Amino acid sequence: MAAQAKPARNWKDIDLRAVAPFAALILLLIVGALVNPNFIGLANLANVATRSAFIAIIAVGATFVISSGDLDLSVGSMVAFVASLMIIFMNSGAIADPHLMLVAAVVFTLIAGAACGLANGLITTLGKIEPFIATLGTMGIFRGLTTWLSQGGAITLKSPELQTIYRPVYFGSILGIPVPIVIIFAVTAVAAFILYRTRYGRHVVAVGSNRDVARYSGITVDRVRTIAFVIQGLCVAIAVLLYVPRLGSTSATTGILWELQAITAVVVGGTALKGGAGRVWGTICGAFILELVGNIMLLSNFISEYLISTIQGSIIIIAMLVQRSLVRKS
Amino acid sequence: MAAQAKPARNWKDIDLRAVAPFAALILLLIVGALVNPNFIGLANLANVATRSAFIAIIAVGATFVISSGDLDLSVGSMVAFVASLMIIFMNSGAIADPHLMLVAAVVFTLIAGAACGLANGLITTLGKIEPFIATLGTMGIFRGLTTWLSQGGAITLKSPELQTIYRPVYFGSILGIPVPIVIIFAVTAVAAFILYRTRYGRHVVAVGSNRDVARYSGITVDRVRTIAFVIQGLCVAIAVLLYVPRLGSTSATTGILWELQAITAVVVGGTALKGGAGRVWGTICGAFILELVGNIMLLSNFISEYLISTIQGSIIIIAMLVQRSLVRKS
Amino acid sequence: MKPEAVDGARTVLAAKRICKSFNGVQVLFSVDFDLKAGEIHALMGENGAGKSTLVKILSGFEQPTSGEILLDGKSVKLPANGAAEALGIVIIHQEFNLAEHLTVTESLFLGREITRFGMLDRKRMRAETRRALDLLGSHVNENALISSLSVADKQMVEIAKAISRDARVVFMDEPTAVLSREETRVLFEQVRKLRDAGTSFVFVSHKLDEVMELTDRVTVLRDGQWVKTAPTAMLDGEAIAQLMVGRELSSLYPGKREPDVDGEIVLSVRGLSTGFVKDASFEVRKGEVLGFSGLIGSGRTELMEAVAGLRPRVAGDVRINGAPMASGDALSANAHGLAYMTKDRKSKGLLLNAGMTANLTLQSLERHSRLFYLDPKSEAEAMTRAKRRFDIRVRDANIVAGRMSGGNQQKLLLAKVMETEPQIIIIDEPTRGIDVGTKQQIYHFIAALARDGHTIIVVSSEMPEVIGLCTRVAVMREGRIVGMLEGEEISEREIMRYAAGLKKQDAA
Amino acid sequence: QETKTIGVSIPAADHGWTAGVVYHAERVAELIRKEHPDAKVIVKTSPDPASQANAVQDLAVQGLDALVILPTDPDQLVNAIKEVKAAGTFVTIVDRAPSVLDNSVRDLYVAGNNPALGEVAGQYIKANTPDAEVVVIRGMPIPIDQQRQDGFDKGIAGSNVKVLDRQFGNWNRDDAFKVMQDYLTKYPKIDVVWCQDDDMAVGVLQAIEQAKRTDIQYVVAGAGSKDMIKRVMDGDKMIPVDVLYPPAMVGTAMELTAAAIFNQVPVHGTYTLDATLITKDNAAAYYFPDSPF
Ligand SMILES: Nc1ncnc2c1ncn2[C@@H]1O[C@H](COP(=O)(O)OP(=O)(O)OP(=O)(O)O)[C@@H](O)[C@H]1O
Ligand SMILES: Nc1ncnc2c1ncn2[C@@H]1O[C@H](COP(=O)(O)OP(=O)(O)OP(=O)(O)O)[C@@H](O)[C@H]1O
Ligand SMILES: [Mg+2]
Ligand SMILES: [Mg+2]
Repeated sequence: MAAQAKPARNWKDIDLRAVAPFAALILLLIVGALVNPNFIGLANLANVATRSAFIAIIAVGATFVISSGDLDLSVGSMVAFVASLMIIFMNSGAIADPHLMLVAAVVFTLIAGAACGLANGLITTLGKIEPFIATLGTMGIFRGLTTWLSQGGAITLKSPELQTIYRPVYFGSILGIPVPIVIIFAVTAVAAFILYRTRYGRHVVAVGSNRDVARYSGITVDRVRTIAFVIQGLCVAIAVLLYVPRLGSTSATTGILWELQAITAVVVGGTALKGGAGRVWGTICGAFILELVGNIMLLSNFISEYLISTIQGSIIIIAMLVQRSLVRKS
Repeated sequence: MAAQAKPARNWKDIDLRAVAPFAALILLLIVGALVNPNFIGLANLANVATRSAFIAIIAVGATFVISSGDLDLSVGSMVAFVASLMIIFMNSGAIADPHLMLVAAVVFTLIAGAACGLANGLITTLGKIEPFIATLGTMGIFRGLTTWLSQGGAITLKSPELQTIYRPVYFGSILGIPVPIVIIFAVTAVAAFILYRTRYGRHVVAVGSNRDVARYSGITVDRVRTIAFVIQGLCVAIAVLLYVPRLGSTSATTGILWELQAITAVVVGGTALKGGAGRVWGTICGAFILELVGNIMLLSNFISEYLISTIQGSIIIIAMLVQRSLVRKS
Repeated sequence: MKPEAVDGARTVLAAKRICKSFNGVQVLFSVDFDLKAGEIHALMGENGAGKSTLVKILSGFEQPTSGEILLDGKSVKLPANGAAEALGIVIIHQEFNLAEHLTVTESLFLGREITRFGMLDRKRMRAETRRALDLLGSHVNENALISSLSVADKQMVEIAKAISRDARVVFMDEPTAVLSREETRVLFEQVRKLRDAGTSFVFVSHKLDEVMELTDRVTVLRDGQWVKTAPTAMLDGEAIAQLMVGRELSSLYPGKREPDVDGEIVLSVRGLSTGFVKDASFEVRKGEVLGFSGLIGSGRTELMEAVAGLRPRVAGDVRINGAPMASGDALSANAHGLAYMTKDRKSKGLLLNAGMTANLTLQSLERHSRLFYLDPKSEAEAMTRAKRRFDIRVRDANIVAGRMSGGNQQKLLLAKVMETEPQIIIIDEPTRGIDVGTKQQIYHFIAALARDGHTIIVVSSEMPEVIGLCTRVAVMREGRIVGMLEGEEISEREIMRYAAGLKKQDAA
Repeated sequence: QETKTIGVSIPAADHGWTAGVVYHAERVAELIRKEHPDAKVIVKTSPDPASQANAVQDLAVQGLDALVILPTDPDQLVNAIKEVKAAGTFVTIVDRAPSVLDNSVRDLYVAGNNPALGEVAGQYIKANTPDAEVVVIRGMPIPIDQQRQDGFDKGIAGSNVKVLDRQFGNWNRDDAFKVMQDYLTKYPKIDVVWCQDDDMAVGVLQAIEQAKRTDIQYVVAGAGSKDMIKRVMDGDKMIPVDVLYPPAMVGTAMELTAAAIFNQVPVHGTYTLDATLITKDNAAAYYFPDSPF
């Protein structure tokens, strides 16, 4: 009967759209394997997954902001700023014991990230400024403050002791899995739980889908939006916690254009830029895809250095076309 | 009577929102005059207006794309690409007579720009890819092609004769007004006419505010969107026509981040990023504001060079707050 | 409830001297209103009379400019934005209040989700949604996205949402405008049940028969003023209509004119199938008014959209004056003189943020083009004409479409489609939310069009409308045309029998 | 002879100088391949430190015998380089040195001399126009830019040369044009412009020409692009000299590295290239008309 045919149809439809980014991912893996036999090696894939951590984690935060119908352009500069603050804090030597210092620095970083996110949220909601402009403004602010803190140079973690303790957070592994990969999945799992299984998550989607409806349903729209920005700030802070042990230093150029990459990961992952739907797992899939494209470029030795961005751009478009055709077939 | 009081008030309301960017502009002029007496000099203001030409003209095109509910991130790279093509064309020496050559090059450039825009439009509409991703892809493609054409270096206009003929297009003036300023106003006037006074303009706004309504009203949505991208491409070509005579060369770095500036100009000018409303005059006002902020920074003596982007970011946010409070008071 | 009982009952919610202005334009003038416990109170009035505004004020969605609201006899300031729900006051908005990206279950529980240990209890919410929908006899899947629902189904979700909350007062702003007789019957059953349990209802509707059937008392507004409150039993339809319009109404429907049986066939549809509609065939002649009837989701809208080229078809062909139309080609259908008026005025019909004129001329801009440019004067003239022709009443000429009263939006939409001067007009719910006075005008207008040789297809869930207006009626059921009635056959009983599947005919 | 792989990691061509680096890296890679038929030379470009760290990792995955790296930002790449070095790969760092530069990081260091680039320019200005009022256009806020500024200050130390202003021009012609326009508005009298980069000099010269200002005596740029060297050769008054900071140094480093791994030539330690002052007399020796830069 028709009444029964209906839900089934719907189910398939939803499924395919969620699956599409993963299909694109698999396609890329195949292309990569053809390009260079080293590609499909475990070491290489682990490398790629590990270094996608920064963008992936930031993009998870961006999924909240975008689902709620906003946009955050400041995340790249925020990484630079929060990382500078963290290193300066550790260099201050305020706490003698290095382990204690590290713990304090982690807490400090999370607070700093949340505060930056809160600032974005308040400027956007209280100030009633388009998020694009508001966060473009804070992007400049964070970037400038970083330049000023670093006096145009770099800020480098001084204590070799701290470096040694901290290093494994990026370079170590748990049960054979690199720590950053573990953290990506932990962050994504928590985010997916919040977005799909809690009241707040529902409200995020409702606010992004239709602000008036959300307001009429008794949801405090501005609070939901602000919290999304704070979540974004926390995700940036977590990315910083991984970034600092990797490069051990930051400068005014850290994180340039990461906001674009994060947004791209979110959109490639299937979340619409207009808000109203979030796909957290799709997002990290999107981040992997972006990193894989770069990796394939690097491993392929027959593409002119000059044409890299051309090929990269084409791959992104083709991957999206593949996704679309998959969804449309359903 | 109430019925009569209403229209008058409404007028004021609409007016104020349109006037707000201009208020912010005037505010900035006052701030600038306080910062440095040279600021308010005719020479300086003409400089600022002149060099805002590129962003202003590109942003006029972006107003169409954004009003129709899309987004074009590729304009910066497109400038570089189209400029490279133009210079290569002129260097080819295909036409001996320099005047004829220049005319041919202008036509060629306009066609090239329109073609790039068309490509963006078709990928977005036929491919049904989010414009953010589609144009991010072509952004990479154009940038890569430029790098490849220039082999990473610069492409320089060779013929000194052509340079001499062409130079006045940027550096000359008509009735004492620098040519670029004249062109900004001409382009904006044409754009305003198209957007406010033609069928196509109405369709753009309808498509941007609700695609379904547009479709049910017999509008071919995809065609309207594609044409908006083509208009954007033409505007980029016009910007290129001004850009090339300025330095007589382009490089792989030309136009980097101009897309962000163009979008910012559009949004500062009062057009919503969600589509459905376009304010062309506001857009060029936005472009002036952006350029002025940079100019004031440089002319002021008391800001550390490291903090410039911080102050710039803050000024943008403050200017928007001023605008908002103006509108809300109405 | 008997009139005597109403007199004795306690007053739950009352409005005293409520005034309301929007941007200095007054729309309510010192209105009094009171609602007793366990009554169903009808609120009647012409389009733009202020019914929705009053209802919104009494449920906290708008604040009155002056006046007082009494809840249980105590003066209160109702909290904004649906927070009045905590006081037991819920509302079914005239314009839907659903987020397109959410599912039915998510919408039903938005803002009051059930959680267990901080986690959403999705299973329970789904079950309760199912229960609420079943009570209303709705087939809507509780996991379906709102964006995939038809207007009528959205209306059902809105109703389920309101009724499932244990409310003391339920405001229903034209809940039945898009429901067919059958759905309305089930709804009324539920409403009566709840009323008997003590819930009070305010029922806004333009369907006089429903008001007579369901309600205990009637309050009539005219031009923002209170006119009368009286027990329903003491009034009849005529009297109410007269109170509303301020004049006597002649017969609602114009005389039917049998079309020329040899008239040319202007539209012919053969074996049309879409995803849901199967093998639909029919023909319409010049000057004919063909009706389409059926239950919610019987596929009328889908069929008409396919005919108009707004939806691709998987099989079959459509010919206008003999010329075949390509699938999904709305432009060429338009060019051949076919126009379709959607019933989903909010998301498919009008640009809610644009003014009236921009909406009116959107579909027919070429008529106002002078060389390259649009002539504002000619557009303004069109607007003046349309206002007169369709009796569009607004107090503020610069109002955006989204702020107009529901009925006036509908008139604007009709005017917009008619601006294209089509030869074949498919109207989906022509009088959705339109008051009796204007309804009459529209019916006469349709009849006049037919007399002038236009061809009209009326898709309607209001059975009297189909019966009073059409010379032939097609009945759809589960995506198929199951009957084609003519002349004497056209009666409520016959149509119902086909629609409910009790009778079937091999439609030509 | 077994196959040997040399990985070369350099910044992406984001302005003229880095474009030169890419050009020379490709050129020398071709030379090495010709000279050693079983050599595999892989050149990779990266736009920023984080992606360069990735590139280094990706090169390592392919099995490297030697790595030549011109870091975008040395301190941020130390960890990545150490990783490669720890695997026993021969590491050559070019141009930019991390703050810790010992055997755990590199075998060979071919140093461009950033402080000297500033110092030579400063000294020239000090010697020729001892009372000059100078405006400075900086590059981007990264350490090498800071080193050049410090070098410049050292060069002019003890003279009457006065720095009126320093602003960032992002090593970009368009930005330099704007900054110069504003300098010209701001300061009624400017004697000398130091813009430390040939790309930026293009914009600076246009701005001066447009304003028709005659007070500016000359512009000192740097790097050694063919256009600027041509001007020096031709005796252009505005560009009397140029400070050499050759992108070709990456080629030198690659050649030295190839020598080390193929011919076991013992090249270790630091090779510092000079920041030569190019004048009309020696310009011809540095003029390569075929280079893109
Ligand atoms: N938010 C608003 N801003 C301005 N005017 C408004 C607003 N809401 C309603 N109005 C105006 O108030 C008047 C009354 O509208 P209301 O929606 O209450 O009418 P109604 O009786 O419900 O009519 P209908 O039967 O057509 O639904 C109309 O003229 C309408 O344009
Ligand atoms: N029982 C059902 N099973 C599956 N799908 C159904 C069912 N009923 C309706 N539908 C869906 O509803 C749509 C048909 O609704 P349509 O709007 O065309 O009908 P309608 O007769 O105009 O009724 P409505 O008054 O609800 O608009 C189809 O898209 C179909 O998928
Ligand atoms: Mg109403
Ligand atoms: Mg329907």
